[in-house]
Amino acid sequence: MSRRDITAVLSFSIVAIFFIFGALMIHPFGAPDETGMDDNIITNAQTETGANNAVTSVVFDYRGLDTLGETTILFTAVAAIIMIFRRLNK
Amino acid sequence: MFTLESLLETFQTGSGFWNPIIWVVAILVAFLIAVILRGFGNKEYKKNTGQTQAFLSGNPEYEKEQMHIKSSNIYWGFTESLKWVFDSLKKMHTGNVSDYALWFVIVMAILFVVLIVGENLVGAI
Amino acid sequence: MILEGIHIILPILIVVAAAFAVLMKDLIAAAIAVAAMSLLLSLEFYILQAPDVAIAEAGVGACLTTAILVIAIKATKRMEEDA
Amino acid sequence: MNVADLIALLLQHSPALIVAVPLLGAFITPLISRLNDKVRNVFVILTLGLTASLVFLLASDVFTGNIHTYIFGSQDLALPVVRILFEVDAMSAFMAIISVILSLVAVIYSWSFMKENTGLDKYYTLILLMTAGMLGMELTGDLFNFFVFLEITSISSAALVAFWTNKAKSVEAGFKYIVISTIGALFILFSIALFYGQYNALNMAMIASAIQYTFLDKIALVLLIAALAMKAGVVPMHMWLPDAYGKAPSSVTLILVGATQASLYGVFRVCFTIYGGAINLTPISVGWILVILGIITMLLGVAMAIIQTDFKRLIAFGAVAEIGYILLGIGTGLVVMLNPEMTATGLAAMKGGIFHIMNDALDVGLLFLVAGAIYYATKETSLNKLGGLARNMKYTTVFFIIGLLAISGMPPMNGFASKLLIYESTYQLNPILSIIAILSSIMLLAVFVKVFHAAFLGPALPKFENVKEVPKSMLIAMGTIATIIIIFGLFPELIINNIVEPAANALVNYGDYIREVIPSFAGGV
Amino acid sequence: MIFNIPFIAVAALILIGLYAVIFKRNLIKMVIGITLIESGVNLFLITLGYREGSIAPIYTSSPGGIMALPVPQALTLTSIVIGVAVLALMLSLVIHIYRHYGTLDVRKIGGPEE
Amino acid sequence: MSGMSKIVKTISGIAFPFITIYGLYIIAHGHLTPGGGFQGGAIVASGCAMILVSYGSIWTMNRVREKNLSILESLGAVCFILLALLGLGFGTVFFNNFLVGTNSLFGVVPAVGSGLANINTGGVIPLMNFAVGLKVIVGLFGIVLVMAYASRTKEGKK
Repeated sequence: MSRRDITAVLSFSIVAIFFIFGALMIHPFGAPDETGMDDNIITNAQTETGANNAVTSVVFDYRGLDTLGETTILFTAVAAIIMIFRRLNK
Repeated sequence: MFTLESLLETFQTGSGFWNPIIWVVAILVAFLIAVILRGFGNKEYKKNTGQTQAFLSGNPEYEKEQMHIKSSNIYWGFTESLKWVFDSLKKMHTGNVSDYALWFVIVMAILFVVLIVGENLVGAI
Repeated sequence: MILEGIHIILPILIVVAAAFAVLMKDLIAAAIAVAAMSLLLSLEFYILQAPDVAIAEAGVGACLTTAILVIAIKATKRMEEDA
Repeated sequence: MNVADLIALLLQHSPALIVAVPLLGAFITPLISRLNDKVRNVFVILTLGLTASLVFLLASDVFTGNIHTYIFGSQDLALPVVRILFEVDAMSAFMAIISVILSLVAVIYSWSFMKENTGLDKYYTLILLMTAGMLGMELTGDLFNFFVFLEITSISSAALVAFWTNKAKSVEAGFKYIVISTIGALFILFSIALFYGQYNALNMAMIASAIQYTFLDKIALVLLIAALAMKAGVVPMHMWLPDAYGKAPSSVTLILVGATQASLYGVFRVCFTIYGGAINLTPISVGWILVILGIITMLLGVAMAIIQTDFKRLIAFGAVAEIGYILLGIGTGLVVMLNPEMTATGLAAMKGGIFHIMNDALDVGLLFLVAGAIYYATKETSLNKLGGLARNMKYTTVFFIIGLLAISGMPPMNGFASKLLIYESTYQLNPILSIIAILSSIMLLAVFVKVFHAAFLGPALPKFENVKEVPKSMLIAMGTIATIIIIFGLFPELIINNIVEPAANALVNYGDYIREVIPSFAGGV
Repeated sequence: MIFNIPFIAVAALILIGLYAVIFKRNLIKMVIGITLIESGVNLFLITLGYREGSIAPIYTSSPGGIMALPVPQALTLTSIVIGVAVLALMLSLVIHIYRHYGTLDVRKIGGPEE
Repeated sequence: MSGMSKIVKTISGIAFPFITIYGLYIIAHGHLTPGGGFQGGAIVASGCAMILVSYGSIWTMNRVREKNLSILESLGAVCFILLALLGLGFGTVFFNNFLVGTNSLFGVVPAVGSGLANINTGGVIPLMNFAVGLKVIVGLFGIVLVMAYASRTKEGKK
């Protein structure tokens, strides 16, 4: 093993220990501690947005700017790929 | 908010001050002195005579390319004497993406140890 | 009880599929393993009461990601070189 | 409706419009570029000009001490905050000004610089998208939204780094950049999820008011600092930066400087605002981590710059060193923030650090533009092959001298004012810090004097006999930045009092930022 | 009850992905590793939003009862599309790198600069 | 990539309309049932990708052209952002759901807690679904098409 591998394994295992420890420290599966924001959305989604699907009302109404960002990312990716595969000489 | 006086105000740094206008005036004065000094010698300078030629102890002039000091020759002594530092630094920059990601993981590990383990140790003491 | 069993088994299967995706020497096989992992992930999302995400993950993760990966592998090299 | 009403309306909606205008422009650019090249260029410049004027309008209001909130989709702020909201304080406005100036200059510069290339409609589209991404990162008050804009910025900038696809090194640099920034962004998303799992909130102010500094919060802090510092090019995670800066077209590099600084802004926002209340719970200060990272960054950046032979790569290492100064200044502010005896020192350090963000963007940007101009004129970037260019490129030489003096902190340029503040305040924290800072500043001067000698001085080389001065649009772009540098250098008091001090206060008084959303919040200095 | 196995699976997915990025030499394997990290984060978000015995947050034809949290699902939708966009861009760059260097080995491309 | 055998072409030709209609259904009912612009768009894009694989990228490129895709995509994005800006114009702020409660197009508000599937609800959400759907179909298909077309020949080291 080279020096790089030893360093890599060492730091990787430290990070791994903390991640696994974090997974055990988080709230028990299926019982989130705080749900205030989401309960608010579930209660009000139908009257405020008129949509029966609460997820869609979050995607397009409560967090509409994220969706705009997401479509922008797709647009960016398409523009980037067309640009990367463009013909180079006029 | 914006007045003519505010332009000329002196900038207090807490333990001193800094006024660029005064500095510029001082620089201008120094420049003026330099111009005057230059004026003394300038009378004897004649164009298109032997004065403008490069004089290398009588040897013929080198090619332009050879006369130009390359950038890697500047500070040669400095870099040569600290070669071990620069060599190890160069070795760090492998140009390999995996290594870049590895540095990220190493920093993460160090910060984990310092911020979480170290903090508990300090707290225990 | 059955649901709890599924909650235990599916994550383990996902991790196994992910490990296969990393360990396979044949890149096409790795791409298929990624697709399998995405499919299992979408099943897990469905079990976790997220049908919206399940549909998206099945469409994007299992179909389009694999297509893009296969296109890229065909344009480059199929086998991973040995160290 | 008279003009005053219209301006008030524009001011009210400006946070949304600042992001929406460049986005809309980016979506329309592919349609417009079918008409004519010139029309497209004018359209892009106009779009960015409109954005810039909106930013200045918003900033002029924010710098008087107000904090603007803009809630998307609803007028009233209901608690708990379910909607995305933009929260603009003086620090955000300060960063937005930098980003928009850099983008505008870059677009003017690319008019001539990129003329010979194909695929320019996509190039301009991506530049607009990148600008929108940076502005969104700086204005937003919502963590997930921050991540989305971060991704927009990194995808578009990675594609732009790889713009010259016929060069192997460019493509490689683009790939490195996208891999590194994606890993960073994914860990940022992971820590956002950690916050969400504990506090059921995505809004920065809500998280900041609820934070308790649990074990998971510490993990999130480590992930956020490491990932954002990597995106900002902090040593030892800076290695993508010289590759990307060195291989991208110069106009793109200019905006990349803005993008890295937006990530740096993320570090400060996390340390000061989100963990602001939790800072006094830690025995080991996060501020010291920033200070140490800053010192390492400074030294390594300068040391690597000395041995570089490629023009743009050298400047990139100089840029790394400059980031160290910013971290040193603001880290010092964070260290002494809670110590009542040293508050004045802390504020001076913060002022220096924040002013240096602006100076770094301008100085490094100007040097990159000069490097691009030399590449345009000679098709050469290796310093060993350049020489004697001052004879043919007079204006460029003058701009280079201005940039050289500014980046190495020579009076009376702007770099001196901010570095002076940093030296003085760090001296009171620990004299060794300021000695190292001064030393690396001297070395930076040495590095750039070497560049000046190698590229501009020396005998007239026969191969550069036919080199001409670069076209007007590039000169205008460089001249704009040089003018700003000189103005900032001559009147530092004006800038610091009106722009920098509000920004420093906005970071220090994090309680105001939180109280704007949650009025019942009691903490804060 | 089930020892937070889904959360441990999240940590395992992220670590496997990180392992692929750091130790694998093939560029496409690195890209696959990044996809795995992203899947792990997505799974984490959805797992955070799950409540024991809940139903999907959709009123149409729902019998009523407690609902799963909708916000993480919306975030995951965004994250999935971001993931595919990034993946496509990375693979296009990989194709170009292969055209220039004729190899996918991360040690053979690039190398130290000057 | 050249095309596949005739059997594959025929089968995919038959399956394509069904996939498309299913995807469009998912888009249109996004505010009522699981699904929406992204999910439906991803499904239609997968159907298009299937056609691309079975008929070959050259055949597809001759009929579609990336320029047209680019324009369609811009249109989808512009529609989405204009819908958001209309919220600023008609209503009050950016991204305001200005159609809800007007009882006109998609403006009906369902009773609280009711599971009735009335398609005429949701305000601007269905319109945004369509804009995003168009965007996602064209975007994802465009990515696959451009990548497949550009890498159709295996080029080695230059």
